[in-house]
Amino acid sequence: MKVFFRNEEGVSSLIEYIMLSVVCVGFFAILFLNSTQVFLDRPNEVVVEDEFTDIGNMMSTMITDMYVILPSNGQMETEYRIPALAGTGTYHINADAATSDQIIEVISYSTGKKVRVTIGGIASTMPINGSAQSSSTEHMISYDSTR
Amino acid sequence: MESLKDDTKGQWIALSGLVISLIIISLALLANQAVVAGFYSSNAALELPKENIRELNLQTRENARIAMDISREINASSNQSISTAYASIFDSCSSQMRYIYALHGETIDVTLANMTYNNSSSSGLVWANISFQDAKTNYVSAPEIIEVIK
Amino acid sequence: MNDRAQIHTLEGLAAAILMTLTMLAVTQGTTIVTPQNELAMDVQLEQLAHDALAIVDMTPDTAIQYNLTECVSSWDMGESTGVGDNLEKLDEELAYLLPGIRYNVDLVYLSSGKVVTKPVIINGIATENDVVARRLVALTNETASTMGGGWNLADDEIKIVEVRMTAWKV
Amino acid sequence: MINEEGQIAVDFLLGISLFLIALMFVVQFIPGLFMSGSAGESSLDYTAYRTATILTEDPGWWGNSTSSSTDWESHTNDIMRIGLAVDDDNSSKSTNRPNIISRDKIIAMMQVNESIFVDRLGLYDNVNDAVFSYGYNISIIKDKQYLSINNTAITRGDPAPPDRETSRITRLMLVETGRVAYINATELTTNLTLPSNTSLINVRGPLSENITIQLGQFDINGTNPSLKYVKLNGSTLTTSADYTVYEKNGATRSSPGSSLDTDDVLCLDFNSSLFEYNQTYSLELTFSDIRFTRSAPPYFEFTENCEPLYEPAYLNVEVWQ
Repeated sequence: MKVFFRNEEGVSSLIEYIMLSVVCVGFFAILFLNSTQVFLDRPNEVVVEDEFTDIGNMMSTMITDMYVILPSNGQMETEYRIPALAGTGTYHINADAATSDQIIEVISYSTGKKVRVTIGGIASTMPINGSAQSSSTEHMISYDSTR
Repeated sequence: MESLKDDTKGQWIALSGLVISLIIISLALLANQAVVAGFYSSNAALELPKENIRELNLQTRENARIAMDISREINASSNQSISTAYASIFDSCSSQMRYIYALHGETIDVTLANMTYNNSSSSGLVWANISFQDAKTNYVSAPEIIEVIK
Repeated sequence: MNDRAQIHTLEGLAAAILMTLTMLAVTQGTTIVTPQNELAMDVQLEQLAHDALAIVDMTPDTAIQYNLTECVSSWDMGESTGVGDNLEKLDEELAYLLPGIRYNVDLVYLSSGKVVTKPVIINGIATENDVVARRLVALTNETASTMGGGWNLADDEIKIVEVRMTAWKV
Repeated sequence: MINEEGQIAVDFLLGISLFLIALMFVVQFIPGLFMSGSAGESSLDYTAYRTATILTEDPGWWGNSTSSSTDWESHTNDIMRIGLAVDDDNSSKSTNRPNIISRDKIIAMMQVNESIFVDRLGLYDNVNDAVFSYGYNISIIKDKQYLSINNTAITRGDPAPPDRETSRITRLMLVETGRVAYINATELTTNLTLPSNTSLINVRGPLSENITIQLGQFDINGTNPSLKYVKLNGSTLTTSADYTVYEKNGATRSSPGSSLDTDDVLCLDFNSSLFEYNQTYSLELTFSDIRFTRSAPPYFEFTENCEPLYEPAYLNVEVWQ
């Protein structure tokens, strides 16, 4: 037995192995506990916010651009596409708040995240309403002076 | 474990590299989505033919005004009536515009619906139907009422 | 106390910093120059090009001496070869309005039933990120002969000409 | 643990643990570190775009329970939208003259209450019901400096912070800066006592805007035609303090050459403070080697023949968070 205690080479490599494993396992444990939160959820939130702002801006810019050329008697309609998913979730666009708030809302179904984009005071002169779901990608804005 | 002990550093660096590359891959996937963002709003600004539609409208107004002057001159030098001369000049303008707009894939139509004029002054009212269509946008102004003032 | 291995700890720290910096460089580098900024710049350039043509078209003579119709009317029907200009006045006015932007101008019109495109101002070869702005003008014999152009229009004729400007940033 | 070979691994162990801890710390506690360009930056571009579009291409709108129209500059209590484009027809919502900017609307814009201004132009952000205003700078630049109307530099908002990333959009437009009359010089007359190289123009005061007289089609009868001096009600005016002279060449101005040509356009800008009283002023322009018809009154009336003077300028809209 003395030989075993005298020989320290094995002990060193065993302790080393244990210590390495503890650090390694500890690291991966922390990583796995936090990985979804750190590497998926937070960036996803950023991406979703980014994309919602983008989509809201598209709607708002399109309405503004359309507004300045609208015919006083007539119709105008334009098609637009929206992505089916923002980040990993579905969403809907709501313009019904536009009459009072001059705002376009983009709301996520799953998380309830909401981004509102302003539309420069157009809604106060002209009612804007409607909503669109991300489940279909093709949508249309239309205007009719007689309605 | 023997090999891990013999060449510890290399192995750990390789393992760290693997972990980091996995992280980078997942980030790249999300970054990719973020890159696509911003596309939609610029697309709205770039694709809506705002200036082309406005120009069609403004040019029709301009044509209506010039055509009034010319048809008056024709009427003075020949026995053609102002309204006949006006209609033919207006039609020639809109057919030229149709060819030019067709060059960039836009279908337009400008027709004269009605016009009245005042014989003594060179003024009048013109009703024109303007329509514009491209792959995504459809615009109809019917009628566009144009006041022609000398 | 053995202090022989201290340098390895420092090395480890240095490696940590290096690796974090590398990761930062990789992730930031890919997203900073995103196409969205490029697209926004395109929108800006296109708007500016449209504005310039619109202003030259709508200007009263007291603001800018020759408007777009007058400039086009004065055209002598010669195509530009890149040296010397055919529509010098238009070129001067556009250059004044659009500093830092280069452009080529073509005229598009219908001649005996066919659409013809004639280059009239050539300032260089357009880069990839060019934008096109268009504006229509209506010419009559009156404007064409006042401005001394070579259009040869009949008295009862209106010629619709598209002024097409291809603009890009230098 | 006498053998020192093992220590290398323990040492490395310490290093790698430190590194991993540092990495976790960095990733955990600095949000957005590995996601650059977080939301908002792309939105700024289009907020600026929309603001500039509404300002240059729209005449604005006001309205209350009984009436509404585009001349919001005279109904500043009921502003619904702020737009600067001139409008010939107040009842329709849009204008046929985009990019042509009204002086009165600019003056009114400078006086709009800050919170109304931010609200009507939509210069704020709203994420998860948290509202915060953007920083903005809206200014009109002419000849590389702020356009000045009634001695006020046209710029609203704060100067852009140099250390912040901002979104800027520039629009080109024609701004009404004063009144102008283009006068065919052969139509100008002079009275019977003055020499024939002098012309008379009547200006009725009071004026609030600078005036510009553009002269063309000179009747030249000598080798060195040029403007000699300008008198107002008999007293000689000084250049640069009271008026400036330049030749118009396309869109650009140049200082007048030594001799005028028949097709040159000579411009004289007069300061509005010269005409501040309610009376008729008589401007005497004396040339050399240029001839005018001598006749009895009436003389050319500036006030009845003038129109708005438009000058090319740039609208800068800059927005930041």
